[in-house]
Amino acid sequence: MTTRTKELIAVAAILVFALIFYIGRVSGWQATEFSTGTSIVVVVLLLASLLWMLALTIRGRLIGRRVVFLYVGVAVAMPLFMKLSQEMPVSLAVLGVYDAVMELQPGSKVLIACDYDPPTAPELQPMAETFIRLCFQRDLKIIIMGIWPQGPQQANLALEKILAEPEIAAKNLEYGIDYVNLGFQAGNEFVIQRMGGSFKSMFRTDYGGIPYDDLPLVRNVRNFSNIDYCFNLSSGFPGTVEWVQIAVDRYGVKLGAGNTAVQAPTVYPYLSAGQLTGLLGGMSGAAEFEIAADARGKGTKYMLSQSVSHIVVIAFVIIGNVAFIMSGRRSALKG
Amino acid sequence: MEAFFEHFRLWLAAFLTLGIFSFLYKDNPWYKLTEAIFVGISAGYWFVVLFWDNFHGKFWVGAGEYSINWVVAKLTGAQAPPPPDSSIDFMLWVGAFLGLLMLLRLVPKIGWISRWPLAFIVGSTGGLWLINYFASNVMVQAQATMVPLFSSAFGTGFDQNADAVIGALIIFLGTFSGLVYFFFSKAHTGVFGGTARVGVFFLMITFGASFGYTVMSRMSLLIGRIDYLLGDWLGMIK
Amino acid sequence: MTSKLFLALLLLPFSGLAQDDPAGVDMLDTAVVVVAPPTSVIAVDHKYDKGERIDLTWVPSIDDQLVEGKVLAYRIYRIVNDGGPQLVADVATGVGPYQYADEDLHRDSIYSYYVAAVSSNYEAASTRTAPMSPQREWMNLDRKWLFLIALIVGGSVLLFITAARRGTKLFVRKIAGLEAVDEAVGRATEMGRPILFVPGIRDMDDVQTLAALTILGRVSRVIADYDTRIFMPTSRSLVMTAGRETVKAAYQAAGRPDKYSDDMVTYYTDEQFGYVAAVDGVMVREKPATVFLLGAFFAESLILAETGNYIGAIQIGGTARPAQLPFFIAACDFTLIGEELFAASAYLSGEPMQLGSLKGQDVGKAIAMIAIIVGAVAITIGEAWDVEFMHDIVTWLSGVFSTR
Amino acid sequence: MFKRRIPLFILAFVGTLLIVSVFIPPMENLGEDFTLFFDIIAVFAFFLGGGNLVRIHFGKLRRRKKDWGFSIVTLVAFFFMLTIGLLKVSSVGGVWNIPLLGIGDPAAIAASPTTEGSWFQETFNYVINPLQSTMYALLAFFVASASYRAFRAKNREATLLLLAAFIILLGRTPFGMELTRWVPESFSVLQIPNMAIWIMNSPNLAGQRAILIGIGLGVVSMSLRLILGIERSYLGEDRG
Repeated sequence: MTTRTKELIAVAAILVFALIFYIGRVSGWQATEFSTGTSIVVVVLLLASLLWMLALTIRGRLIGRRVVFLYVGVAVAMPLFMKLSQEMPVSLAVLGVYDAVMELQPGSKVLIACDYDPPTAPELQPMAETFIRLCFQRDLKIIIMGIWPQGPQQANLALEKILAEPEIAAKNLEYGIDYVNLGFQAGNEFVIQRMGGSFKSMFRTDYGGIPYDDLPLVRNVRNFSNIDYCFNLSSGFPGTVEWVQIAVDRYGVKLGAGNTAVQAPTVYPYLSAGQLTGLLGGMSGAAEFEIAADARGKGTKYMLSQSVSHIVVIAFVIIGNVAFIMSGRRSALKG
Repeated sequence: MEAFFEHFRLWLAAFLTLGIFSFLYKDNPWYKLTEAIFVGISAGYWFVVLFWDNFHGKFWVGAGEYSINWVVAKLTGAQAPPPPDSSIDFMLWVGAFLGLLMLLRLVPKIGWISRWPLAFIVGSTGGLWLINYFASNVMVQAQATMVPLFSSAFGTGFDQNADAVIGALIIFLGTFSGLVYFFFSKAHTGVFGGTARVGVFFLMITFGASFGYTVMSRMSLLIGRIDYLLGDWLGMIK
Repeated sequence: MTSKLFLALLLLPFSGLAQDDPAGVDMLDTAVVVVAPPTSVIAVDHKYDKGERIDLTWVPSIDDQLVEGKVLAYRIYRIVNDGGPQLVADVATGVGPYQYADEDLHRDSIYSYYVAAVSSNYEAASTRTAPMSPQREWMNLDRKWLFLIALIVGGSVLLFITAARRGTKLFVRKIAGLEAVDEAVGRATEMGRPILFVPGIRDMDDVQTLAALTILGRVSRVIADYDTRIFMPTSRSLVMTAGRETVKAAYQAAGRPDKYSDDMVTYYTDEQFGYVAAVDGVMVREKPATVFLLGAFFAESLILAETGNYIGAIQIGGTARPAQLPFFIAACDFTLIGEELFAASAYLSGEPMQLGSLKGQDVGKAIAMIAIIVGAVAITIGEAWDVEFMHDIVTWLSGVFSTR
Repeated sequence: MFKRRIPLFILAFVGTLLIVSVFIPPMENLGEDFTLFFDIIAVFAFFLGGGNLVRIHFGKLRRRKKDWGFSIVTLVAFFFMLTIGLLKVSSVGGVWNIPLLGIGDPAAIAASPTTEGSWFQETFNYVINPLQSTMYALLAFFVASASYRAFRAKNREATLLLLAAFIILLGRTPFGMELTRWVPESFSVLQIPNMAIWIMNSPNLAGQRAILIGIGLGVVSMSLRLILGIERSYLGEDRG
């Protein structure tokens, strides 16, 4: 059999596999979840194959890149089937956001600034969903905006999902009265600064083109002084740093933030200085927030995958170097 | 119909996702097809965005429409439009004029005129960033490095103090030796070379830190895609 | 007149309440919370601008100083050319200094201001400031040191260039990544494979792209001499245009204008990852022997460098973005770090004038190094032994290096 | 004469003007104006870039070069996107809107092409978005293979890089936290998360500063070479 035939067979197999599961899904198959026993077996297998790679590398045979790729793919996918049973403590940084929301009176206005785009959505989208759900559960009013072009679109995806949930759908929330998406405004941090004077000057219309004054929820919102809490989801510049420097430091806004794991360390100083009421950092922040809000979702699910993927990277660095040092010694002995 | 589109969208995104992933195995027709779609669609996307945002939103609304209306009115003897208000900026014609000169490339005989807008762009980029980079990279960073190496403000206990002193000293030495490494005028020999080598050490630690810092977040992107394939598409996971 | 003004002032707080929405004000609370007005409201022209801004400062209401939370905010009112007062902004209490910058003003209008302390249901207005107009200045004296130091650095670049032109011999140390260029091009020639030049994903308004193009000028000259193929995919139309001019000129200079073709430099798409997908495709299909990755790179740095590594190309990477440098260091054979990227074309040219400009850069580095040493030593002595004189030096130095 | 001198004059004039504008308040918005000009020029330039894309693929098609089939796909995709974007095609609830051709609601002409429900935006959501995210996600695989293959303690410099990277990597996972929990409080600096913070704040900061200062000076010198016309290879002439 030529390689070509094998490849074609593989593609066909993937297609058949996908079709079976797709038809299954449409006809109502349940999602798979590993039992504890299976999960342990899978983890052991993953670890064993790492050891096997270590052994091979020490013997001087570099693992092919396709094998490395396959391993990464499998290692990241497997945990998605597992159930995260271990209890996670909720850190103070995360509780800070949760408590701030719980303290708000029903009817308070919450500004959600979505400053991220699809590539960072795996980390930030679960935060957005949990936060929006929590606000609706608490009967808070939501005003969405973004200084990243795709932020408000991401927010709409989250809104769509949350509004479809039975508990929230039962509230019969209305656009313009209970929540509003003001859309994107170009101008980076200057948008925040101008909003300190007037929201309307920056958002003449909302996302769908409705004039600002025709939206009952924001008609009387002049600037930050009419906002009770602000939550910023950020994956870079402009983002939480700018929100702290302008909205918090100049206009006294109460601000909580959700950041990507990369961004979070740069924001920690603001948390300890009290300029942020709380901070959700990366996937673990999202997971903890879901636990706090008692709504386990994607954050909790992804958490395990993320930990595994991190361990894989660390393991590869170790394998490469252990093998390098050991083979180096051997050649030194020979020489 | 809507139901059909729902299925179509799910399969389309899955097809494209797998097409890109197939590149990890090797270059193949599936990847080539995905790449062709990606290049064609996104090039079109960006032109449309550029056209509406920059040409229409900035030039046409800001100057073009008004000027043309005015000229047409003058030529036809109709009533001229009201005098321009503050939203009209005739300077924008400079940009449009230079843009038109750029298009002269298409005419081989006078194609060399397109070097004018090119010179304009290079001149303005150079001029604009020269002081900006100098101020925010050189001046601000130098100023930020002028910190006390030890001070009563660091704390009273010896260990706190030691931490802070070492930290301050490292920042000072690192910045200094790093700059020595970048010196072009002297060969890296002797004491100078030794300092430059220390500078390289610091640069390497910086690169290591950047690597460790960025790598982790890259992994979460993959999780999102796998979740799409196994969850949203195939429904194997919740 | 005075009495009118007095009356107006008396009524103003209430008119303000009436015309402004009470959104932030809790109307259920019937007891009026009376607060004292802020005092010493001062309006001054903002220095060194084009006459658009007035800065306001005030001393907070006594009630704000005594009871936290009694005064909710300060409202800034502006009166233009004897018109009615307009509410400009609300400034929160309890954060930062009590000040406000009123922007976007006109030089030919006259402005006066007053500030009102706002409680939950009461507004206490201060007296009005004297009418004034913002002033325009022709020189920004805040930036005089920036100007001077930039002049010294720029001047020394020019000085060394002139010196070089007169024939003074200048020494510049070896830069490993650049020494490899000839060899890398030669290798491609030997193997009969093309050279791939990727100028980053930013447009011509990024200095890194300009640096990449200047290097392209030198590299393509070598390529033209060796008669090797070059391929340069770009993600911006302007970069494509400039790239074509550059390569064409190099072929002309090498005396082989007939060998040049526009197909050497092509545009794909502005989309970051669309471009990366295309370049990856080019890499695995054309199998270039040498890959240059020079310019502004973001997340795609590792995707490109790893693919280049996979096809076994010699890679020379370089960018000014510290976050992407480790990926180049890991996957490329040679890496130009930050400043080296900008110095590369001068170095490669080998012309005395160009090398002179590198010398000028070193003067800048020397200034920065001296400033750092003097600053750190002075501040340390000042802090440790509380020497007044040293404190002065530090204050002066950091004033000099402040750019505002 | 015109060919050589005018570009050099424009270069020097514009460059100097922008440098000086920083110090003269009435001119301080000049940089922003020039950015606007740049944006407008970029649109015109796209006719060259997009034209080039079309020309190349048509060429492949005409000459039936290898993989010419994919050229058809690229061309169709490109023109499809141009059409629906420039005409602002949308269909909401089965009703077609092509305002520029007078079909459907004429008010839709004012809407941005990226409004929800427009074909343009739909294509972005369901075609570009998954492609973009997947391409980005490839990084995870390359990160793993680079970690395995390239990050080795080959010499002293590489060892330092590796150590720093390793500590930061560990410091940002719960795993790293557990690993050094036994270290007593008084030596808390030696706990991995604290070491990671220390590396970020001290040696990393120093290295970053040196790089930044170097870049700043590099830009000054390169910009001067460009503005003075010493470096002008991109202007299509070489002094040989």
